[in-house]
Amino acid sequence: MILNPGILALFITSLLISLMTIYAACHGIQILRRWDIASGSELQLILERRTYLISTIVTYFLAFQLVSLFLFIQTADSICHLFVGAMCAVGTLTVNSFGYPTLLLKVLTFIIAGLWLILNYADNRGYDYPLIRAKYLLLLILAPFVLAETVVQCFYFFGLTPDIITSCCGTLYSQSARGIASEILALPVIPAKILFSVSMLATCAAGMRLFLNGKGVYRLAALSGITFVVSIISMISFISLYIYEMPSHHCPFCIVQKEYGYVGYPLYLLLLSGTVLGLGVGLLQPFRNKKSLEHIIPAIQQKCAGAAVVAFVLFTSIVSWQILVSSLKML
Amino acid sequence: MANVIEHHRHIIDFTLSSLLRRKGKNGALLLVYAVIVFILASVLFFSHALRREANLALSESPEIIVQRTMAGRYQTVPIFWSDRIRTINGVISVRPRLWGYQYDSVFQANYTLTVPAEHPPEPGSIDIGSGISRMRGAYPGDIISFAGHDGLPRSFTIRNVIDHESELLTSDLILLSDKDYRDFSGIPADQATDLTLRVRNPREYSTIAEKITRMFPEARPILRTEILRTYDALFGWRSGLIIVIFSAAIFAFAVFAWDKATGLSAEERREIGILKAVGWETSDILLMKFWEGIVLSLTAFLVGTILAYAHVFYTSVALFAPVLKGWSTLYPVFRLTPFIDLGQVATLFFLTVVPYTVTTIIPSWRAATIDPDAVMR
Amino acid sequence: MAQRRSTIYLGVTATLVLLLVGMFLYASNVVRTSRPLFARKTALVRQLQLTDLCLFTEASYTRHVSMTDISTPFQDSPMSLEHFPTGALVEPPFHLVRNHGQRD
Amino acid sequence: MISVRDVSKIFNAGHPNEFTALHRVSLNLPLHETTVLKGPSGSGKTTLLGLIGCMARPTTGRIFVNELEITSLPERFLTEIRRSTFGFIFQQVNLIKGISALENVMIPAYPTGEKHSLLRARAMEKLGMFNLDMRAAARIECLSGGEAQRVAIARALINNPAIIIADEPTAHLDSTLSREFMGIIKELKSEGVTIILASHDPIVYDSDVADRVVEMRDGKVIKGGKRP
Repeated sequence: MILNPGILALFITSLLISLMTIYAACHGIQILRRWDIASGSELQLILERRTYLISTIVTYFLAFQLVSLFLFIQTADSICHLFVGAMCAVGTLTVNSFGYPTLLLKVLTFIIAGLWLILNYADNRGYDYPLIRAKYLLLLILAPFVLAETVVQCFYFFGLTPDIITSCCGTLYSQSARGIASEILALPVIPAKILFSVSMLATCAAGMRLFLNGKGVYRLAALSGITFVVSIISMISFISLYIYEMPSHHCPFCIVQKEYGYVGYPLYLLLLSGTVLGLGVGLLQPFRNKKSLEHIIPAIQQKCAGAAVVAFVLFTSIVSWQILVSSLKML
Repeated sequence: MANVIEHHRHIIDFTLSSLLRRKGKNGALLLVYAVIVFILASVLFFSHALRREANLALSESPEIIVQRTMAGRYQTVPIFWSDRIRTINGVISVRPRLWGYQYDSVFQANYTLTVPAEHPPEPGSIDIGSGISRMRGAYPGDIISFAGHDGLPRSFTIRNVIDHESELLTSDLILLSDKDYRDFSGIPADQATDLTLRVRNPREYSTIAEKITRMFPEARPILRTEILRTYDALFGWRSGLIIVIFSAAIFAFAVFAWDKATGLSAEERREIGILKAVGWETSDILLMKFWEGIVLSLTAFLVGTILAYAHVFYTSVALFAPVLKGWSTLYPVFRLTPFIDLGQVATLFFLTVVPYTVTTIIPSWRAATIDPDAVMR
Repeated sequence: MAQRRSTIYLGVTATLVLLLVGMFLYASNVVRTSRPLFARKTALVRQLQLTDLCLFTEASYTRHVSMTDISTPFQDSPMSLEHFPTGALVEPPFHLVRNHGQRD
Repeated sequence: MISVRDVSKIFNAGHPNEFTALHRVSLNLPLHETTVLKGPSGSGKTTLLGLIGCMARPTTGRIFVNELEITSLPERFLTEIRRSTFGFIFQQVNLIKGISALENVMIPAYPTGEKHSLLRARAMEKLGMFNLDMRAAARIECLSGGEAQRVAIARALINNPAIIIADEPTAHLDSTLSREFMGIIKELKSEGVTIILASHDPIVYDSDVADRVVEMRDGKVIKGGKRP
């Protein structure tokens, strides 16, 4: 373990977040078991009040998780000098096998928490708590992931002993290396660009269609998910190259650095929010028939779809702009 | 949308007035909070700036330094080593380096005497660091004398004072010529303090180091990467530890915040009861508590961070100086280059705002769920 | 009419945030303009073959932190109190930790 | 029409200190009339007012306000209804100390997010109704008892409620102020506001403002009906 302020901060925060999540999940279980909307009993009143607490906790969680996601990358980047061969965050994350799982869990919990808040938003607009069961089941799904993230992150930090030879950007992404990263690199620039443009266009089209006439909900959700993955792949296989203006630096993390004008922050923020909103639209669809939400869900879906399209369009424009101003020219 | 903004502004209006009504308590909280942020931010900024400074400045240090040890202690290195080492593939140049310390019993200060690799002063003259110049009031043209290894004093004319801007590297240096230093220190002509190597390819550092130790088992090679890593970890160790120790203070602060948040006075409970009775919803009260947290945290955070910046980069950590100086009489006067990044601000946020917020979530919720008909009873 | 409290607060906070942002911009500007300064410093380091910052000058064995070895008392343990405060601030160099293990 | 059907309210159900505040109360209160709930303290008047005013939910039974069932609504909807439909005047003035009279009047409208200037103008207008516009900037602590009472009424009116609920409004007022208060009530009534008062003060229930006096005791309605 390295006593680095960033690591300590992440460590303390994930512990606090886990505690809060466990607390919320315990209340969630009680709500699932004892909920009875028809009852005027005091227990029911107490449970209803707890829903406020839980949604507050998840809201804060979402905000903290977002910051922690970026701090995690930032910290990994700042301590890479301690590891021989590590040139940036990629190197630090491969110091032991818990680095990437931690990052993945952070992204996953962020997305689930975002979806939870969308459900919560819809539920709060129905006069009879129509989504209460779905909401708290989702919370119970979220909780283990949050705990897993804390545990995996702990393992990762405790396993960080300085000066172990690690693979740096160059070797992780070299053509001969095995694993998911190299498969992505094996995807050449042109197919990656086509894939990226097609999925972005399809998603935005689906989003516009939903926004205008309320059709194609699942299509938008599925496309948002696909676009998220495709965008990350494209980030590694060609977007990053244009930003670094180097034909071989396939790193998805360095773009959050100052040298590149912090362009990574808006990019990832837009991508994440677009994805959460797009997926959220699909998540709401099964509840469309609830009587109290008949008119509410379509309106929310429309709003979410519109916002998702805006996020994706902005994301694409920033990417295109970066490609245009880049001094690197590729086909 | 305009409604939402106006809603928030109304709530901020009310939150501020309710904070102002309890000036003493909230003022104390804000002050303690800002001081905590200030100290933490100073530690973070200072150690980070120093680390970057060292990393940039020392990036041109000798790539490999070869020392000799005998019975586990330093010895001077025979110069013939350098010819042997030069034969190793990948080594561009090997240079004997001469340096050592000199204790000045009058000023109770330690000087570092070193022979520059390029442009050494002519025999009989020296260059001195600006720290020495300041301490002794010595300027170019003055004559300084030191007692050499044989106890006899030797006089030198000061040729130059090294520029103040590099004081963090050169404050206590005395530069002199090869001949003068050998005469002064008694190091024989076929010996040197250590050897410095230039190497073509960074990837070969460790193989070259290995070859050197095989060639001369008593050699001790130190790589530049190790030097840089040492400085990377410089203060890392203790700034982490300071934070661990300091977390006790943060914890105490969290307890204080918790206590303030849970220990609602009868007056506050009555107020929240009135608000709920006249039409505020639980989430409005939660919003009010959220803004209360934001007002306190954000203000403390911003004020603390900005003051810490001034403290570190304008006053050169005046408040920490006693700890850093220790017993040294020859302390450099330096102005750090402001290396700061968003990561530090995020770290600060996580170390201060998050614990505070987490401790206040449950108490705020408790306060927000007071029965609206409480005021009627 | 007096300003609303929220206006005053938001104004003050916006000013502070701007100050913080300005601080960042100013800092990055200083860093950019100090490139020649660092070029001079690295040239000096190269010329004088320096290895350490002149930060711990209280004793000869603390002066060159990266050059010390296992037999110099300061490096026995970073907690060694006889070298307070320097001993409490810096870690032993990595080559020592690697070759001889953690001592404390 | 506000109709209360078979409503009971039990506090601390299942505990040894269980207490039935209301016992199967049924009541119909037409709009645009003034009703006085009369009865000794502990008779359940305040609890009933709280239930009608959407402050709490009954243990059993249902309450309808304008044909809308309010008993099973979640708190956030109840609050919405409470804020837009009801204005409250409490036994104590229950004003928030340390801020001005004007702000106190504006507070109930804060969650609506109404534009500040409009809200302020309306609050001034309400204060003006009670000749308090000169005292708008004064802190609550500086107001006299009568002024504070009138500020509290102005606050109840800020959202232009259809129904005013007043719980023992004259309990802390002397006779002069009590009569003055009833004068204001009369004025409001003439504007078509529905008024529900709970009181055991003869000045209130004997006043000619009251269209209907409902007598309560031990959580039950014992006598109620329209005055001749």
